Amino acid sequence: MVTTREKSGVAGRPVGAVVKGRLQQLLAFASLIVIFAFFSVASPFFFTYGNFTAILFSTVVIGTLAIGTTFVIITGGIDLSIGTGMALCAVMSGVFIVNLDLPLAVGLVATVLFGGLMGLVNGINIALLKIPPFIATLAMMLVAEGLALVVSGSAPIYFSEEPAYTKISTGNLIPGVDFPNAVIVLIVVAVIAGVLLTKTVLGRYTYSIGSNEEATALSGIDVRKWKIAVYAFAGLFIGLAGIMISARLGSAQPATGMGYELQAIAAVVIGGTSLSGGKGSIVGTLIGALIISTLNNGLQIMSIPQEWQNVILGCVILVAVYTDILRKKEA
Amino acid sequence: MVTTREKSGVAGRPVGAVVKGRLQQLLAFASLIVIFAFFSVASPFFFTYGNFTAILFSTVVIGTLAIGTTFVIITGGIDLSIGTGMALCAVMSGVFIVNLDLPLAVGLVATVLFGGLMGLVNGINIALLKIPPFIATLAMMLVAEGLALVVSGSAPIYFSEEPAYTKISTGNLIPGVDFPNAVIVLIVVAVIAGVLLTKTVLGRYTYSIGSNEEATALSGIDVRKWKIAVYAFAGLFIGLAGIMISARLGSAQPATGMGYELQAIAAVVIGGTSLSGGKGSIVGTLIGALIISTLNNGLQIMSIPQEWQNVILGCVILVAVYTDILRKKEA
Amino acid sequence: AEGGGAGGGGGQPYIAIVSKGFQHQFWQAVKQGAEEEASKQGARVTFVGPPTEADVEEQINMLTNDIAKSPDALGFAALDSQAAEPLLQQAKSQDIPVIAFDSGVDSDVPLTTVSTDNKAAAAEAAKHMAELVGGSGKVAMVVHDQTSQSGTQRRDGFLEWMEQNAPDIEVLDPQYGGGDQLESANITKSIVSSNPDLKGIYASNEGSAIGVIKGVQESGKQGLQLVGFDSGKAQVDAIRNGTMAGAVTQDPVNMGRQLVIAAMKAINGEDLPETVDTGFKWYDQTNVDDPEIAAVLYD
Amino acid sequence: MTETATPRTLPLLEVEGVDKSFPGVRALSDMRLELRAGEVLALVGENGAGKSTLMKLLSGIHTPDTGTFTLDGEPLTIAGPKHATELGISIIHQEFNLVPHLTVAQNVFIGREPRRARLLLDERRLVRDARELIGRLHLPLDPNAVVGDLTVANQQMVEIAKALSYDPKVLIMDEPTAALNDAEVATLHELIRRFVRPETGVIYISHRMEEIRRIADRVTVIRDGQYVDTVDVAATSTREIIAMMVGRTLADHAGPQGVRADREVLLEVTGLSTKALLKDVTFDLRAGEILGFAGLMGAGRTETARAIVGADPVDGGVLTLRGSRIRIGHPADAVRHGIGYLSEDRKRYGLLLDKDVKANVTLGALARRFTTAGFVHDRAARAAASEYVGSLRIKTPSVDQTTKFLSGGNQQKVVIAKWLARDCDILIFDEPTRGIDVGAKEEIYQLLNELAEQGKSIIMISSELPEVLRMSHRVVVMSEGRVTRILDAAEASQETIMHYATLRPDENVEDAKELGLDPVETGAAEDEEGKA
Ligand SMILES: Nc1ncnc2c1ncn2[C@@H]1O[C@H](COP(=O)(O)OP(=O)(O)OP(=O)(O)O)[C@@H](O)[C@H]1O
Ligand SMILES: Nc1ncnc2c1ncn2[C@@H]1O[C@H](COP(=O)(O)OP(=O)(O)OP(=O)(O)O)[C@@H](O)[C@H]1O
Ligand SMILES: [Mg+2]
Ligand SMILES: [Mg+2]
Repeated sequence: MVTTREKSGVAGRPVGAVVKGRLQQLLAFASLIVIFAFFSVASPFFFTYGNFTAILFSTVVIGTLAIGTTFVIITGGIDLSIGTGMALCAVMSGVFIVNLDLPLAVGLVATVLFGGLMGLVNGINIALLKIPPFIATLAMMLVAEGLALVVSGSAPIYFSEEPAYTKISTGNLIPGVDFPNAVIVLIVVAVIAGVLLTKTVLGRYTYSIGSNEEATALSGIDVRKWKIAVYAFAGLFIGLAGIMISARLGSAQPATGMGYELQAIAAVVIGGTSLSGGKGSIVGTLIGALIISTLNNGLQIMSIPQEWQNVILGCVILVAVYTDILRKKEA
Repeated sequence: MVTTREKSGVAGRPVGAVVKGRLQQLLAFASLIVIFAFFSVASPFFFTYGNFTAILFSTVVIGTLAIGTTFVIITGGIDLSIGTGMALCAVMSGVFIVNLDLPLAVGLVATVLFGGLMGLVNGINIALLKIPPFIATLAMMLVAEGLALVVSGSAPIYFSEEPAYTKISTGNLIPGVDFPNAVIVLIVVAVIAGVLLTKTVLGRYTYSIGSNEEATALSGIDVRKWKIAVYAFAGLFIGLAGIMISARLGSAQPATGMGYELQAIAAVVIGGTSLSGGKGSIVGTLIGALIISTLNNGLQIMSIPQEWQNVILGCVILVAVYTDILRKKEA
Repeated sequence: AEGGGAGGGGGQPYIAIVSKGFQHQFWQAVKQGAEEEASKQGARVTFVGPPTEADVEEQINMLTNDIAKSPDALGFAALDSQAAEPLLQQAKSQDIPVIAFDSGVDSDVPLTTVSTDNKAAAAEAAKHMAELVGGSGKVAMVVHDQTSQSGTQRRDGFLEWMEQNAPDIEVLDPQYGGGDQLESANITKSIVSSNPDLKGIYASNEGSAIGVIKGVQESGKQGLQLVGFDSGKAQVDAIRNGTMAGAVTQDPVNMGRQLVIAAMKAINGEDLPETVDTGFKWYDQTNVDDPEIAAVLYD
Repeated sequence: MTETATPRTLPLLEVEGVDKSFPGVRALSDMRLELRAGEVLALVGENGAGKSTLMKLLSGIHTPDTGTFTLDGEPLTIAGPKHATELGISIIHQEFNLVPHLTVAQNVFIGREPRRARLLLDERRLVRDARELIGRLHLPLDPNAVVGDLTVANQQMVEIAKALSYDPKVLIMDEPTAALNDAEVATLHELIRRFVRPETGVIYISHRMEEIRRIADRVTVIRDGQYVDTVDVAATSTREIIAMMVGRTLADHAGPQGVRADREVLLEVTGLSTKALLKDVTFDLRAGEILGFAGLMGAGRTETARAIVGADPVDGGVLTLRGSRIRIGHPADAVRHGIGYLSEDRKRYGLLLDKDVKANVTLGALARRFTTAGFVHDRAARAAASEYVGSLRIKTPSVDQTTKFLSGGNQQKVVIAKWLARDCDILIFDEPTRGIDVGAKEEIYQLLNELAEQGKSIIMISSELPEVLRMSHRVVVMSEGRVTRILDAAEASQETIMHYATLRPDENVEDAKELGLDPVETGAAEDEEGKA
């Protein structure tokens, strides 16, 4: 029914609601688990430790971008500049570390901050100049796409002289265990983001702005300031994603990145965050990103012809989201 | 500071307001005119009849897609499937006209209806299954991308035997005047869409749904039915765009289309339609599409190095939209 | 090597091919050649590639996934050699023979490289262009990509030949259309209208070529010398009817075939030459119907 | 208002010579106001008189064109909402300003969250503080409930809690009781009495005169954006106040006289049930009848209406219209059968706020009355809209005014106009006079009577018992999702209605066995566990 009005009562929820909430989140894994189970049965190559890490590894870049974007989308905004922005950050990382030969740590921090700077510009355009987020970040997407080529001279920057750089992604921090650092980075970042979103003022105002911007402003909160903060914060993840992708590839590829924004946003939305703002979670986003990467992996492992892979991917996403909707309706 | 504050109502109306409204619409051309004037001064090759028709011609495909999408966006939805969907429609046009050798008119109608069918499926997924538009049309985007390859066998379908087909786009209906049919098609379609949006029940409900879906439903309007209608209607434009692009190229290219959706949505949003629904216009969309294609054309004509073109494009879009916002604030 | 690919075809050798692209005609032709040869030899192939040649990470994911299937041999066209090196080492450690194709992979893992020299092919196109415009005047380039190897080599091969051999020809800054026909057509029209004295346009792949042909037709400009790259029906038609002067084509179908042949040899432990050159050919109105040319054209 | 120990003469807040214009509207001109320390000052005026605008000036949402404010003798400029609260001026808005996705506690303390470090929230303390505040105010709220899930009345409670949490000197309440029933109003008044101390004051806006008599010390009357007078409530009759408000004396109107047994039964509702609340709701509606619905908040009156029109999923039940069974799955079906529903929450379910008055008035009737072959007759639509603006005396510069710029009461009239334009045989009016001024209320009553005279049937859900008693031919009384009694006009009185409205299911022999399933009960039980 169109107009179902959700209600819960005066008399309330504490225990019931919280338990129910947890349960729902667990159930959100349902689609992912079904997909996993299916591929495990369908192919002997799927259910292996090596393939699990492969799936996780392939989730890192999109996952990192998606986590940052989750904040933006919860405010009711959108960020299209994350894909090419990531390429620009990767190039900047090359400039800092290879061309300028800065110490690794300095270069990394500078790259992440550069991402934050891009986000800051987005935030200012959106919050102060009142340019719609779609336009502001679309413009940034174009600018970043061009600048990545300009700065790099349209050629990849190689980190061959910086073996420690690629270790950030491909190394194994845990000795003896074949578990790529990149995945550890993703997990750490996700935990930090999760804490920030649920336990801090930044997170609270992120939800609040997305839920009712006007009421938030009337409550004396400087919405402009916090919006800028959110975009700048999300920008840090663009910088980090730039590091993660170039560390994995051993080079900064200036032309890459276009299309990543759509994938990252898709991960966020599949994870249950509403594009109209006000609700969403980091766990959901990670599940969304994992659903996409597991499907990509599994379909290829099953040797489905590539032209059919997208068709199936599309249908499975539909079904996954639809069952999620049904589940929530019943819960 | 908050949105309500001192917002200029379009008050005090009947006569004054209408004139003012017209004036505003005219002024919306302002950015476009400034861009035009700039290029005319900057390059002797810009301000020529041939180049004007070139700009118009290059607006046709994006413009057609953008017009359909305007309806969808006014309802508060989005359609990501228009790009690859267009490719699929082009392929279907090839199947109908070349492979099945149907009469031209029949093939054209079938193609447009096929686009409508895709839109219908989107509409059903969104209105009945309650799948968020972003996800539903993202899935359709993937499915269409795959199906275009499957149906065409991953090879272009050529219309070499159908000279009349390419005439739809490149021919000159007006004898003696070098004015491509494609542009005429765009204009006719825009006028029809404009009339439908402003003068018919479909258009009114499109706005109402985008403004407040629940209130519209409670007013006794079958929102599900009308939403499906809007997506199906927008789908017709996908079909038409498929015809226009394949007629221009003389072949149906199955791998094309990705990225067109973002351009079309950008045209709509630059044209003043709000992604949160409830307002927008066809004229605005056309202006938005023209701004993009004029910038692309002009920057090339001026022989700006391509890596800088995107940077400039991004900045100009920002400035254009920002001045539009300022103008509206003052008006 | 042990047989048995994923799901069925018991005993059939399985060759996994990770290409630089998928949807585009060139890669579809490679795929077609590989599949034909595989069915002839009783092998099974899968063929995957990222949507654009900028999607390096996606290609790495695809390579990872294919290695996970423990194929009997791996065909690989690297978008970036360095990014793939750890995976190639992994393949080596799993005793999966790797055959490089299209462009060289900068690594000692591949047993052989089935390739084509993009630069030389582009130089060939430049040579014909110089002849066609009579050794002087303005020439424009519509290139499909400014970062991928095929894009840069086909651009640089053309530019370098011109620089060295035709000093009187002014080559305009390359414009990039992403291989998208429509975008390339729009770019072409801008070039034509802003350069009234233009004499020729070079297009670096099939999509660019179709775009250039369309753009020139629509602009109504006569007498431009168009030189293309790759084949495909639209381009071949344009050459037949004189709209386009000629084009260089590589032989992607053969590349696919040679790739599978080399892979089968590797599986059977036979020796392989260091490189297999699949070559390129210039074709124009005069020779387009010659059997050896017709054989390398794909559409 | 009772213990008049301190002399209430010190001016706490003064407004002098304030002008405020919006494009096309002169909302206030030369406005005056004086709030004394320790008093409750009522502010009354017709819909669109400028009450909310004045309050928005005081709370920093709008800035005045001219004029001065004085607080405690100090001249004062109010820079914004935050500044206003810092100065000690708190407002409860007529239209809520809550964040729907956040909980009650989070809403109450938004912007002032207790923190453990600069950025880290202390959620436990937040909930504890909220619980403490809510307890102190005796409000029936759960601090962890999500605000968007609450009923209008409870959202109003959240607004109240939030405003009081600032511990203000001046508390402004813009129609705080519009969404409340009598018991809740009593709670609120209790709250106000406790709030008023010698150093604080309350500005209280309401259209309900009896409330004003109960709570206010003085009343300021404004009309058309201009100051009329300020009088002592005790020394002035309601009739006089109303006369100052509307600028004329209103005549009393007679209401309907009782059961219309002579008329055919138009709609029969049998055994209507929903998963959430309703149990076996059965009643019938006759042609030309006004059927009142009374009950406490949460009794299920709105739920019944929404179930009938197909806005909420129904679990069971049969609808019979003119003797034949009908099925309704969507409000569109209901309207097609001639059943219209005017929601109690106009902002959310009633209006296209960013569209003009014309679009709103003609929305429901568009396809029926204003189109041929799908094309809209703009001129006819405009004419019709203008007609309703005139006949309902909707205060708006024109039919092209964006609805969100109308005053609350006038917005309500726009929704009513929409249903009049659609011309349904059965109209379900849920709290139709919410936020409507005394004069306009009379007009609406008259309108309902006229509609009934024409043979239309009306279900009138109202939380104002006098209104129900005055208007209804019969009264359906509901309690906790059930119909406990259907009273004829003759037997209906405040006492009988309240008796049946508070009748609990366990006193109802038939339903006693279902007691355990009652949502209210389970909810309360969970709450207890939560505290333990
Ligand atoms: N204690 C409660 N627990 C859960 N839900 C409740 C509770 N009280 C009320 N509700 C919900 O709020 C709604 C209140 O019912 P409804 O709106 O139909 O009542 P009403 O009689 O119209 O009262 P009013 O509109 O004055 O609040 C019901 O749909 C019910 O689901
Ligand atoms: N933002 C605005 N833009 C334009 N006009 C406005 C705006 N706000 C209020 N008005 C107009 O100012 C006048 C006073 O409105 P206000 O809301 O103060 O009335 P009110 O006395 O509170 O009425 P009600 O009893 O209906 O709530 C109305 O005519 C209204 O339409
Ligand atoms: Mg008001
Ligand atoms: Mg109610």
